Amino acid sequence: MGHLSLSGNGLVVGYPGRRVLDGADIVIPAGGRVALLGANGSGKTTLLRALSGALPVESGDVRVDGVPLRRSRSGLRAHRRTVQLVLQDPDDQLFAADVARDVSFGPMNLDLPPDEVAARVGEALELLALSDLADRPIHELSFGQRKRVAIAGAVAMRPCLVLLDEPTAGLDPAGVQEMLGALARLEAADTTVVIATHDVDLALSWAHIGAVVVDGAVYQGEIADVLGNRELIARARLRTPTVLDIAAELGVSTRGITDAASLVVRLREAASRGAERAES
Amino acid sequence: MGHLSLSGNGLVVGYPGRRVLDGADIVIPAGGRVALLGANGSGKTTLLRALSGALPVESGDVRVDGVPLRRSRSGLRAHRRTVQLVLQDPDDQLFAADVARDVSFGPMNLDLPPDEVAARVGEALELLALSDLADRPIHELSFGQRKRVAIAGAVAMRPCLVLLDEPTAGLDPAGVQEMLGALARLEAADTTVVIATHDVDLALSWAHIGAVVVDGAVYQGEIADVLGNRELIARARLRTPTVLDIAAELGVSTRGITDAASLVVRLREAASRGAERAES
Amino acid sequence: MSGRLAIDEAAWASPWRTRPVAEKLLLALGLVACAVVLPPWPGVVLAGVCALVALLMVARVPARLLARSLRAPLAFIAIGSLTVLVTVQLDDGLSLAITEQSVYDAVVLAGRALAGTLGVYLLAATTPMGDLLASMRRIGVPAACVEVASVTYRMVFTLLVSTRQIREAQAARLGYSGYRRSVHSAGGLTAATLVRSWDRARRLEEGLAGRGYDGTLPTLPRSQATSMPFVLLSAFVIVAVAGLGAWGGGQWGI
Amino acid sequence: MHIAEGYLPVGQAVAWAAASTPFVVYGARAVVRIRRENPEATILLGAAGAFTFVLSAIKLPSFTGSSSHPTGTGLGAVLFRPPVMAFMSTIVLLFQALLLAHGGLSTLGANVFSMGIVGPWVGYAAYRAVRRFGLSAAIFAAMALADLSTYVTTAIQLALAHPDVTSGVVGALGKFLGVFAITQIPLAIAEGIVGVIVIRVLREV
Repeated sequence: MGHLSLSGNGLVVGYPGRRVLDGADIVIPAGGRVALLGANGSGKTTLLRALSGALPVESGDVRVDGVPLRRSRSGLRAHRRTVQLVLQDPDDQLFAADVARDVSFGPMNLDLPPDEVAARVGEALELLALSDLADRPIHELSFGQRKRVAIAGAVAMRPCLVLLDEPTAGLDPAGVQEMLGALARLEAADTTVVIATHDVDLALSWAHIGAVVVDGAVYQGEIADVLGNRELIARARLRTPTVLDIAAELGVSTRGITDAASLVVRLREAASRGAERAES
Repeated sequence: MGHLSLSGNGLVVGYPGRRVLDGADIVIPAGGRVALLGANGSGKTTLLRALSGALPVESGDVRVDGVPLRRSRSGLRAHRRTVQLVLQDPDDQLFAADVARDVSFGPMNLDLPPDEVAARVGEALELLALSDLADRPIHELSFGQRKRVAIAGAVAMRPCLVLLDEPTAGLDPAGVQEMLGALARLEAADTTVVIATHDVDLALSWAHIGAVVVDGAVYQGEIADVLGNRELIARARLRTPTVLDIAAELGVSTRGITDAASLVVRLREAASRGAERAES
Repeated sequence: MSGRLAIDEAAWASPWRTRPVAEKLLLALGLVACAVVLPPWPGVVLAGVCALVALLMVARVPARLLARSLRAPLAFIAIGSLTVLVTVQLDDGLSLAITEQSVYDAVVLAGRALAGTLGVYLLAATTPMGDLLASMRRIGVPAACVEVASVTYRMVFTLLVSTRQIREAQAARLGYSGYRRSVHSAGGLTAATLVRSWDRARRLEEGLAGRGYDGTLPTLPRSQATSMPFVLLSAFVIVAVAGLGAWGGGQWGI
Repeated sequence: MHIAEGYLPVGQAVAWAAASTPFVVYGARAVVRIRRENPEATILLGAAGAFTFVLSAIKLPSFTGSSSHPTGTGLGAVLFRPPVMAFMSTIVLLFQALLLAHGGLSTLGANVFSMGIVGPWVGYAAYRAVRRFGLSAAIFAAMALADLSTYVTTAIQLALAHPDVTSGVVGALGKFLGVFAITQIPLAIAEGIVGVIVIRVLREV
């Protein structure tokens, strides 16, 4: 592993009759937490697939550390060792009977010796808090566990970047916490994490950088700026995060607010300033 | 249609090796907005399936307006005309090539004359804002549209109650708004709506009554009381809704707070009281 | 990822979508029959041109879509015609040759196949499968068979999404690098697809129970008014192509 | 590989359709009977059809670098018996002709004969003959031979339709076997291996 930067430059991707991406630029800095935001059908998944090399682009290029992806056999092979994509529905990615076997699929394809494969599987399961479930059949797992198995399968390739499509969709609050814990461990293990989501509250609290997909283009910036841009958010069919909404309504600065706790701190400061002003 | 009450009394349901419901009681008053809350795997879906008659219970009974459901063929048939369940994944309920054909399936099974079937299909599509899509193939629809088609299929049976399993899961903010609009129209058409969800913020803003499934039992009460009960919420592996959390942290009363707007009103009141106090 | 098929999409979007199936069958199958039966010049060419004009100018199927979805059948037509083009001489050891007759045969074959394929395409790109299956029920195909086909149609699209995604996930983990691994991955993919199809069937069965599923899948039949001008014009086109083709074949037969 | 529209002379197209019809009607009757005895079968049979169709989205690698997809008729014949497969294959071939422009309508009878009748029956016979040597061997034989026999039948159909100018049907058969069936041998073996892997995975779940 080890962080690397990934960028898409002027990406054009179309299906017959429709251009999904029409000159999309995105930069994922090494180690940066990027949230890719957009409504369903906006092209988030298409962008992730283009960045992962799964989808050929009509024009534009994808670069890892500034080096353009070549779509030759060996070029794609190298890219896939660096960038791994995990789609939303785990059931459309898992195909083996049990957890360890599914996770070992990638390392086996790297022609590693058996003990190296086992080591990687163990490491990936550890990072995703799945070690206890290694021998369990996949169909017995919960939805949240299956999502983490799909990620473990990608992580076992030891990529520098993992792109996750809606990693928290369909998870209950405890499942979301477990997923966020796993993402934190991935980062600690020097893997750059990108998530695509339409959960604006989650994006605000987790990400440093936001990239909104609208009309085939990408608008990228600091997450608070992006999610605070009401015109952009409306065009993207998203909504303003609840805590930013409350702060704006109450007339306090939204800067630095990422979640309920930071909003509470800001409101307390405002209240104490108000009280001081009233006293003086 | 026309509102009717539905209740489950002492429901016990088990799969081999596990009791999912172990004496669950729930009352859905006619016309009441009930949110069934619980983590994934808590038994929400099992409870909905028992209430809809899809799942036989080991003991306990299900009553519509106080009359117990009989599990005979005719008893079940009558129950299904009253209570309709819509599952989380629309692809589990859609089988026909296009929207209108699929929605007509239920009324056709009621042996209604063709023009009555057509009328019901038209009405159900109207309520779910799908009239424009009547002749579209189901596989070209978005996930949110397919979810509404599945609900339309149930609504065309003209049930008194519809039970919806995670109606907003996987939808983007605009999709959630469309779904809530559809639910409001259903209520206006005298259909009692029950939703199962683990989205506590949504439950707080939409429901009047909350019913939390924990360890096979159901704890029911006013939605604000249920979601404000930290001990219960922790046991159910849920979380406190963001707005209640903020209110509690800031020391204002949580009573009557259902969403960001009502929290803002409460905080403004508190601020002006604070200012008055400081001035006096 | 999409579970869409280009011709299917064109059929649902077609301006002829609401025409009765029988009308479209008459025109399309009539042209197919002309392409198969008539002497090659000018009959087959006429049939092909009529199908092409009807497709692009009247039924307004996008030309790009037509070109793209004809790629696969064109490959088969090319290989087959090349095989006919090259003749094998056995008398004097084994040798390959191209003769005047084999060139003629190959060109005629390619022409018939192309014209016929365009005729089938005229039906396929204007008639959604749902309507076609409903009309089969009307001509007396048993309900059980039509309903099985109808479930097949719906499920093709849900399964296609799964299959394409699993394949992509395997490819991302280098499951298709090298022959041995590719066969192994294809096996895993086939098994996973089979399990998905069973699982989907079981869940659909449960999901439909609430609306009274008892093994049959009735839906509201739709009536579509027959358009006499369309029928007459179609009949005229086919008679004209057939007549001209038969007469012209006798006159200038080559 | 299905025979494209317009490829067969009228007489032969009709003859193949006539040869296939009794099998398909018998299969359709079997479907009606199965549903009468077991009402839930509608959806399961529909799913089986969808599975067979979707196999065309699964690419099998070949040594030559080109690729093909499994026909799946051997597996289908083992799971559902050949009579039902005759009917299911007809649906799938109709769908492939209309949704993928793969195959044709006048050639439907000929394609059903090779893919829906010869393939399943050969595959099923191979399965029964090899069954006592173990399930994997039986599935391998069923899938590989169903695949291969389908393509040999297609080559025969094409040779009958387009005899070689100088060497007649025999020469044409040589050509079409060369082009279609010989390249198919490694693919038939691959399909057999796929069948073995499928059975292994299914035993595990």
